[in-house]
Amino acid sequence: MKTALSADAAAALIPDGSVCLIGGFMAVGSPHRLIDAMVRRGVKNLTIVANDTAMPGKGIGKLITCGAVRKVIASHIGLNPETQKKMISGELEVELVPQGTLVERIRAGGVGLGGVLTATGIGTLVEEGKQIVEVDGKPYLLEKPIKGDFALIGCKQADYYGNLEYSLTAHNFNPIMALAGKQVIAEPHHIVPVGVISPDDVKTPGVLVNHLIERAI
Amino acid sequence: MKTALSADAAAALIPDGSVCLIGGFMAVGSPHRLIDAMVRRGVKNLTIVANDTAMPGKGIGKLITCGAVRKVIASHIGLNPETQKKMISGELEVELVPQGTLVERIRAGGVGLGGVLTATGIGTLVEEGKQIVEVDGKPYLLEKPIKGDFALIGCKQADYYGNLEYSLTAHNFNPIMALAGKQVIAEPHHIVPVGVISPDDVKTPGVLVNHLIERAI
Amino acid sequence: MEDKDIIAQRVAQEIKPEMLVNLGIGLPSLVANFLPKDVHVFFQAENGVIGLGPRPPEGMEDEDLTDAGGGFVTAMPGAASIDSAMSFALIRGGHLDMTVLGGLQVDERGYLANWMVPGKMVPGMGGAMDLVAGAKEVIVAMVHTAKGAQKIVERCTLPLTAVRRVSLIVTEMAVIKPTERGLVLLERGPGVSLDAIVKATGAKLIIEGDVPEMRLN
Amino acid sequence: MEDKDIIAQRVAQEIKPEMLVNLGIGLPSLVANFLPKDVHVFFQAENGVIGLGPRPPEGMEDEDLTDAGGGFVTAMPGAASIDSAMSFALIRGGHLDMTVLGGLQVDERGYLANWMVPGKMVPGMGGAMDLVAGAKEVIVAMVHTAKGAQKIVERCTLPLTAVRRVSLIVTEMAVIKPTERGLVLLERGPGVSLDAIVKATGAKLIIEGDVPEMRLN
Repeated sequence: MKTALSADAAAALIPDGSVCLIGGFMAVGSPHRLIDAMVRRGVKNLTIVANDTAMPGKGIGKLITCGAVRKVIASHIGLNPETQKKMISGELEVELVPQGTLVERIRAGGVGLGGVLTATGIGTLVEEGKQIVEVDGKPYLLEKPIKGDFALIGCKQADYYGNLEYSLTAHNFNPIMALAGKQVIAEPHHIVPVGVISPDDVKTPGVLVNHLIERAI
Repeated sequence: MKTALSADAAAALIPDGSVCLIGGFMAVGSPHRLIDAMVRRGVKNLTIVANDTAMPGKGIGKLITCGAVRKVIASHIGLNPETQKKMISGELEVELVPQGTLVERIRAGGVGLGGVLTATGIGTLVEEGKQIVEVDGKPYLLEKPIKGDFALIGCKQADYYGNLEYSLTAHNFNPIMALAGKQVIAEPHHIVPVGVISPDDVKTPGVLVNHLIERAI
Repeated sequence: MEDKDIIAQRVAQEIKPEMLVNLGIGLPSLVANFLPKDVHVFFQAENGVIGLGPRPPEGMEDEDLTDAGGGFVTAMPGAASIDSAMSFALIRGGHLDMTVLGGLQVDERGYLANWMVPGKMVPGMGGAMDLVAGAKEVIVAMVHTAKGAQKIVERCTLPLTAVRRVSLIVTEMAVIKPTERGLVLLERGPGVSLDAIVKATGAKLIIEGDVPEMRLN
Repeated sequence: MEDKDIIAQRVAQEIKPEMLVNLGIGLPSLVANFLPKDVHVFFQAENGVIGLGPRPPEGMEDEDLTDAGGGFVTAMPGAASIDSAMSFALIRGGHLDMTVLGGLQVDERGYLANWMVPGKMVPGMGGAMDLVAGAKEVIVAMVHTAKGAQKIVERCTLPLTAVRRVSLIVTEMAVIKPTERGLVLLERGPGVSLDAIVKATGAKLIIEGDVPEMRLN
């Protein structure tokens, strides 16, 4: 069983300098209350792995604006001009990764694979500095696994074992990231007693989740 | 929309010599009515990719007994003495693959990866004849993707788009195999009208499914 | 008719019933407006949900149901929620029938550049590299020239999105099919002369026989 | 007490509350019977479902809910259905706290052989290679000798399951910890002399100070 923490108590668990995988796609499905608490606490020097940096004032965008982030690994930063500005000024390091490669690299980290062999990025700038492995005469990029000190997960519903359900387009990177954080913190809209969620509805088994944040309402 | 076929009509779609991925774990979750129809039709020379060959008289075991199979790629054949006997007599070729490697190889085939880099099998007989790829100084076996001409899927419920739900331990290899068949044939216990299954309950999107078999009852 | 509507309407003619189609943000997203009502298509957005529907009535938006640009959408009957891993499994595994993307440049080899302008605009590739590498058909939907500058060129000067030949280029002036032999001009835009097309194009066009005008409503 | 009950009871003492544990078929499956009632543990079987419970009352079996051996089980409150990909994501990704497996041989390096006897028995490795390569703790639960033949040996003569040092060997005669220095004898079975253990063991044992007897109920 897991006692649900306040967002502030959860944010206090995340040291400066941590590598955080953060779920969400343009802020949809991100752990919003936890992000707000991290901004309040003034966390610094984070490496953030996420699909995108949302936009200023929304989701991960708030962490960018307040200067909590040293490095971003993402597939898209185009809708957050502050990320681009900080990248150009050298304040922020940005590693751009094709979206499908990003999710597979995180999965590889979470499921214990040595890397990902993908055709995406072959013959492009993404290829630079990477090993190419031939399989049956076809070249594939070897993309390395990604793991986080923390995975910060937004979800629809949890039970007190940490079993998680997700909603519609708020799934996105969350279920995969929940495999790849040394510590997994989940922020559900609702929490229900153990036994209420049907086994077939669980998308992230509770054994992967270390901390639950209190329900929204 | 897909019209539901009889099991016999579906079995008629599968030519002799096909590579069939078949879901199920010790016959739990296999497409039983389709297997019976394949036995009736007398299909020959199949290559079967499955976790196991169940036991005589059950699930995939029936295909082994009736001589429909030329080659098996599986992780375990220990509970089917007929598989072992036919293997020893040379009637049946058997490739044994660690279970986790097997599911990742099928996934790699289904999601378009060049292969799987895994520590499983390193230093064992499984290593023989395979490429070893070093990633950050650690050795990994390169295991090749597996695809099927057909994926034969057992499931709990479907709608007429082919959206699929699975039940308890009858999930097993089914959701992954549904990604890796050129043609996917699903055998549901029930079929419901389109719109009845909540989007969040769908585990295999209907766009992956080519044919549905009539409901059981 | 506006240029972008010409393009969207012409692209819509390429879409066949029951296809799984990914429309990019911006111009490509207009294509949905020109599909005949009786043609059922599955729209997928990278961020999740197969079976996207139009924007809901005001007040009925769901913060967990958006397209890849973050705009509110609905789910059609038979929709399926998918996480990012499944989304790119479909895209990279050869399950996506068609992707429609914008373009900055396309060259005589049929190679597309659409994700960055060095020193000026580095939004990230998002899912573009995966889409171009993985979709069965890749359609580039773009205006023929950008403020007078040619976008169809001999060799892309901007960084490539993939080294794969795209299936079709649709502009307001022309429909062009990249082939092994080069760029074949298939159709002219409404009232556009061959001469105008050649002048607006920076690459050699193969012109065979009569080149018909697009058929638009 | 029977040998296998001694072994199972002693292994059960290694299990701490809230652990995720995989018990192999046969002897290891008995371990569950010796857990104190107040210790909550998550049992996982390779074939799916975290939170396996005991066999249901007669007439309440579900053909879709079995353990990896095909025996009927129940789902405890808070159980989660998982497919084979998630099952081995947990096993290979370092999320499984403990696996308890049977053994044919273990050697001085702590390497296990438990999946085949060449020319005699080739059941396949099932999930064993993944479990030994991936679980946080690997416990070998086996009788000390097989019909007089030593099973703890200098070097395995049977094909290895993995080249990873197992965490602990528990037999009815001894508890042995494989270390960098070799096999350290930790405990004696009930009423078993050091001499008897040394005689029944084909590998050098490191014996330091007094070796206490197992504490059993």
